[in-house]
Amino acid sequence: MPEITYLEAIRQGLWEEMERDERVFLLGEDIGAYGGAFKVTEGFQKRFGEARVIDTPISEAAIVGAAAGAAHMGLRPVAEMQFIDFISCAYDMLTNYVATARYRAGLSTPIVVRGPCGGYVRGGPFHSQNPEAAFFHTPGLKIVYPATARDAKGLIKSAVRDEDPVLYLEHKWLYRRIKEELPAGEVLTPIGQARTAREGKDLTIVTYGATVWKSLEAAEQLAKDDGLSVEVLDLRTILPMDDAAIMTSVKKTNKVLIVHEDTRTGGVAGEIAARINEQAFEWLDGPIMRVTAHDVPLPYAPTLEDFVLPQTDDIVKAARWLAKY
Amino acid sequence: MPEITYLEAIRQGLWEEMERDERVFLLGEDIGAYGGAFKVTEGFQKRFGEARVIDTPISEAAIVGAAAGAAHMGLRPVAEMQFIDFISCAYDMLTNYVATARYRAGLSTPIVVRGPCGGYVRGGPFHSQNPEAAFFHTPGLKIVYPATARDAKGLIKSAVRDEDPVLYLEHKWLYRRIKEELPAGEVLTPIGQARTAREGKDLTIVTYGATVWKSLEAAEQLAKDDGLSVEVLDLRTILPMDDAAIMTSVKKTNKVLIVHEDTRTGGVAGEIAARINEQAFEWLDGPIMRVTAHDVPLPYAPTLEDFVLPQTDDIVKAARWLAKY
Amino acid sequence: MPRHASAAPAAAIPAGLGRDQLLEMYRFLRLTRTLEERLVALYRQSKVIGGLFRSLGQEGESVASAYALERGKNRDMLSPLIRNLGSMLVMGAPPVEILRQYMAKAKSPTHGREMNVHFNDLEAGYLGQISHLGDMVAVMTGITLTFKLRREPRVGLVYVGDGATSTGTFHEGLNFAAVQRCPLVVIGEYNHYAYSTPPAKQYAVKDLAEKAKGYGIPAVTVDGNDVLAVYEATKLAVGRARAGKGVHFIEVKTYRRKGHAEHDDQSYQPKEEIERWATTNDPVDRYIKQLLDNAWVEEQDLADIDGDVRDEVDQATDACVNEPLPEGDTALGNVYAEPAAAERLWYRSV
Amino acid sequence: MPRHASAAPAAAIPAGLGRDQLLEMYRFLRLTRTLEERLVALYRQSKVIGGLFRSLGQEGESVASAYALERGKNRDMLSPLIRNLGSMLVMGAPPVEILRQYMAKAKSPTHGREMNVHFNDLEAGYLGQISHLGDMVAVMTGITLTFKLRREPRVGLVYVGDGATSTGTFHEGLNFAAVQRCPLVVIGEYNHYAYSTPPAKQYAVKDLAEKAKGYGIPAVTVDGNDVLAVYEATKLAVGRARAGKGVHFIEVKTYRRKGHAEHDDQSYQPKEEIERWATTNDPVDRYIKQLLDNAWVEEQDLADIDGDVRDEVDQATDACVNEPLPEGDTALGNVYAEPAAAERLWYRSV
Ligand SMILES: Cc1ncc(C[n+]2csc(CCOP(=O)(O)OP(=O)(O)O)c2C)c(N)n1
Ligand SMILES: Cc1ncc(C[n+]2csc(CCOP(=O)(O)OP(=O)(O)O)c2C)c(N)n1
Ligand SMILES: [Mg+2]
Ligand SMILES: [Mg+2]
Repeated sequence: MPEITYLEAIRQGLWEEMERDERVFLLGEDIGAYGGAFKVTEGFQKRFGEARVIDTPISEAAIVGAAAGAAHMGLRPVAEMQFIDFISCAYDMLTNYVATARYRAGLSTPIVVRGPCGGYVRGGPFHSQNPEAAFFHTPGLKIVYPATARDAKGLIKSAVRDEDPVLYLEHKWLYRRIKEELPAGEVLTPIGQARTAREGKDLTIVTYGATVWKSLEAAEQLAKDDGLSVEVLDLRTILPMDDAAIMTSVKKTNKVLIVHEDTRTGGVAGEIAARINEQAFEWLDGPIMRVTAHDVPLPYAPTLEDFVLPQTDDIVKAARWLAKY
Repeated sequence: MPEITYLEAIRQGLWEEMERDERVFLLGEDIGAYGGAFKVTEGFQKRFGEARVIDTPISEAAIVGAAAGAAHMGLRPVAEMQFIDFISCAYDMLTNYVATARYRAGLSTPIVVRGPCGGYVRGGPFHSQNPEAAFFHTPGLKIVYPATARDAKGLIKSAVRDEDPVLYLEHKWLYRRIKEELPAGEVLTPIGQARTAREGKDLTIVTYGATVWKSLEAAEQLAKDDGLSVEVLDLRTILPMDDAAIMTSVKKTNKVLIVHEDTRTGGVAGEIAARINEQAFEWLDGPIMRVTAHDVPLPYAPTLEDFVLPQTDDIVKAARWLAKY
Repeated sequence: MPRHASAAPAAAIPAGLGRDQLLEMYRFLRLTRTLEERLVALYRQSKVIGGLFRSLGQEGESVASAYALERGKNRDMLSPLIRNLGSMLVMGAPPVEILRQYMAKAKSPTHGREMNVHFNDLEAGYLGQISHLGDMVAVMTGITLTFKLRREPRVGLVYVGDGATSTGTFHEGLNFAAVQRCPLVVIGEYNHYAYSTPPAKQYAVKDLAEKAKGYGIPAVTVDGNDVLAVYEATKLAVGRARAGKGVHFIEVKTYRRKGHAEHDDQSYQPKEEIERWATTNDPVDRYIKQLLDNAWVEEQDLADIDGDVRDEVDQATDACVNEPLPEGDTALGNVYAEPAAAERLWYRSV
Repeated sequence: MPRHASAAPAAAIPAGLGRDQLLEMYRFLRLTRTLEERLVALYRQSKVIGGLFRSLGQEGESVASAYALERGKNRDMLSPLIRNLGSMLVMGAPPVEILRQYMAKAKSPTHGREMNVHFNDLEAGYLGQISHLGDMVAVMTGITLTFKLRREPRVGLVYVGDGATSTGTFHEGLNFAAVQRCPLVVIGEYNHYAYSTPPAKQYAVKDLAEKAKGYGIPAVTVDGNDVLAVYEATKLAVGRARAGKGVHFIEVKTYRRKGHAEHDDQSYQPKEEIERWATTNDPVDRYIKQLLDNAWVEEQDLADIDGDVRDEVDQATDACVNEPLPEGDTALGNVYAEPAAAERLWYRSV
């Protein structure tokens, strides 16, 4: 098997699911003949036809609402947000209609809403967002955020097969930056299970998405320069969260640093800190600390973006401080 | 001065600000001749005219967007969401346009968006929501949530005078349930300052909104039955948060229980727990624990709603457990 | 079912309807009104937990539009609003389930989780709304898009109030459906109010039908209190939609004689206005007169139905009024397909 | 400024325009195109940080519509989209600021926080968009509502693309403005594409003007590449809006000759189509021909302006191209009126 990119892995996963299950169809802006703003669905319309790869008007609420209706009828819609930043326009539809459907009315709504997320790409405030915190608070939704090509493929396939609505967050900084050789045959990543990206015993870094890579870089550097053994836990699924994996690691290392690219206040790290407190307080040899973006909209200039977002060096400094604690 | 209700306090505050400053105007659904679904603005249109009390179409995004435009031009719009649940339809406008306006473009956008929040009233999943967690993650917004009649008045007046956009959350369960005699003259509650609702030394309860009253009930009961001295901190402002007040109390009591009516995962309590960890870890004699709603949409039947929402007895049990820790 | 059904002078009846159908529609009109009156009684006894929303004066368009659909297992599908009780009854929603929903009974279709007509039976063909207005238009777009993609000869129908046409989701959903030529019929209910707001403060056009022009779909305006006119217009639109002619919009002019909900004092509705509609333009009265003047049915037929309906509503009430509310901890299940239940919070077991 | 301005045969010129104004409009057209060509050069040198969005072929409608407004301190106000560079220049946005924005310079109006034309000068009369399409319609509704409430004789103008008319915020904003009879003019830009999506997949009407019917506002469709036609139509609408006649909609038919952004290969745009518009329907070429054929101006006038514009763009480029990017920690200020700065995270100082 040749190495494939994170983006190609998403394509493969979607393609295989559409080959496997004719109920699967795609809808979104410019995904058809054009193949999507990032070409994730390039060639899909030629292969699967206009009925299964639908170009929509610029109407995110209708895209998600229509996907929900189709899902009620037994189809398996995968909706693309051209940039995940525009999912905010479907916020009502997702949180009030889709997420509650099973609970309030016994409706099953197996939809996937996917789109390019994240910064480090000079996209400015409206093409760089990480939306997980806005939806993390919504019972009924699932949220996955792959960091590797393997999980990009494994999670899109699991998301399509899931009985519940799944937000599939793909990081555009990773699209073509990382490559990986995938095993032959079916690649499925179970939703709800974290992955130990690096074993360690002195300190645990809990993270997901692009910062998995920055955390691994930091861990490597800390091993070389400080002889520190850092464990890196890649959550992969943000909702529901794999508490067991987090607690197991925390109870082993007794110190935890939570790293995410998203802004700090109200970010997912807060919830993780609360859960560790509740479930592993006695094992803590130091405060649970966070490395996150600063609490501002993400600015456009490289100098500003680099300052606002968490960098490898920030993780190194924070981990070093915590290790000494 | 006679006692006035929480609802009357909001009315008074709005009325006084409209008398004081002709730039202040109201817009929303059915707020004019009808006076609003809960009659908060009853009589306002008669007094201030149709130009300053504007009935709008059912268009939450346009209500907020128009308020923003008017605010850019120097007016002081106060927008009502008929029920706060419908603010979800203005999520994009609030988080992307309004909240970022000053940061990205130097625009000042002094708007107030207010509306009836919260449960305990048999409103079902779409007339009972607490929206703070959805906006808490948005730098540029302020969020206030009064628990007393005095703060209801003091915060609406401060919100109207604030230079930044403020979400003013009013709890419909408190509208007519609580009464208070307000001091003569100007009542202003500074945004960003918590209030010690009850002094104590054994344990701190950090809370806001309706659960302030349930926490006070619990504290009373714990004092009687267990001889426990519980401090109750009413945040009043959720964003920006009064870290100093929280840490001062935690450093005094060394144990903290965070209580909110909102669902658990991704709720505001997580952020508070993380901040205490970062700023007062050494002072903690026990884990930071949470009493919240269960992670489900809020159901309609009284038996179900009572089960899902945090009750006084839950707070008593949790505090007792923590005190023993 | 009415007696001596065979004896009707079918020829004289318009819209290809037979006497039995005329009586069946009457039955649904009467059932809607009687059931709502029962709900009022239960509301006054505080047995209804939340608000009560009446369709008094609008039963005609609800019943007649739904009656134009093909009913039965996996046939046509509609999405009703709070004032479309009649439409749901036509699609087969059992009165006892409506009563259970309002009273939040454990046995209600949503097990006490949701209120009033907020429930569904996809096979029977109705999908209850959520409160957020406009959303159902987009959802029904997806449902009818599915009919189209599967080449099923099925049609969807969605109701939208004059006020709800101002929502962004109405616009996005209808536009997408129009582009996709989905087999969807939209019933725009012009009932003169959105809560307290009159049309003039809601939009700058006179008729809702004018809004259809911006979506490139055909539209008609009909007298919403003329049962047969609504039936005929809907039947035509449904037939066209089924034939692949895309989205159709029907505006029904009617009047909301009660307040937005029972608690609403209607201070903003002129007494005379309400009075005039009640005395001169009640859809049920007009329908009865039409049935009798044309000798399509006899007084006795209607009296029999009235009696049957009273009995049915009595029995439905007796069957559920004393049922228990759900057990508190049943609030935890079914957030996801699995795990079966959300976790019970720790302090509930200390 | 052009020479011998007095010598113009003003009588022959339509729309009450004088020779100076004709030349001033020409100047803005040339400036728009020259400035964009400069941006392309800078983009190829990787000096432009993000994407580059061209308005090639659409400069006519941008410049002419904006030119119909009253300019000056606190007069009329418009909200431009990424392809309305010309409109911003007309309202007085300095070319050097545009260059700084694209290059994210510290001295740019947003200090490097936002990109391209996403900035504003409320006194000069332009309010830059945010990316989320449709939102600015609602915001401009609020701005023009303010003009109305204050009884100021000011008008607002907002641009919306054919694709953006599908958004819920466009619908909600426009409907609210229509109900309030705000002094707002909406320019619907029919440029044949929304990114790669053609109108037929965006809506089921032929002309954008048909969408106006659903809002009860007057609408016209004009040749967007006919500078004077756009000017005349906008002038008329602006005058009516100023006179209290409410919202007006103008559809301009034009064509986006470049891709959605520089990176877009335009594979979905037929070569011949682009070619045809370029050779037979370029707004600048057509305007020049009209000016010369009618002898309203002389070739030399235009050549002089071309030269002036080249110099202006050169000077603007030289003035800012080597300016520094902002200091990283300037990212922290101005989230709120106060405190002045968001806190710098702890590990940045350990
Ligand atoms: C998005 C949204 N905003 C506000 C409301 C509150 N609300 C409930 S019903 C109603 C009036 C609806 O009027 P209309 O659409 O004409 O329907 P009708 O009640 O007349 O049948 C309003 C404003 C809502 N349900 N959804
Ligand atoms: C709400 C929203 N959804 C999606 C996008 C992504 N997007 C940016 S420009 C564009 C196409 C816009 O087309 P149109 O409105 O016709 O303007 P044009 O580019 O033709 O000038 C899209 C889909 C967006 N900016 N906002
Ligand atoms: Mg209505
Ligand atoms: Mg376009």
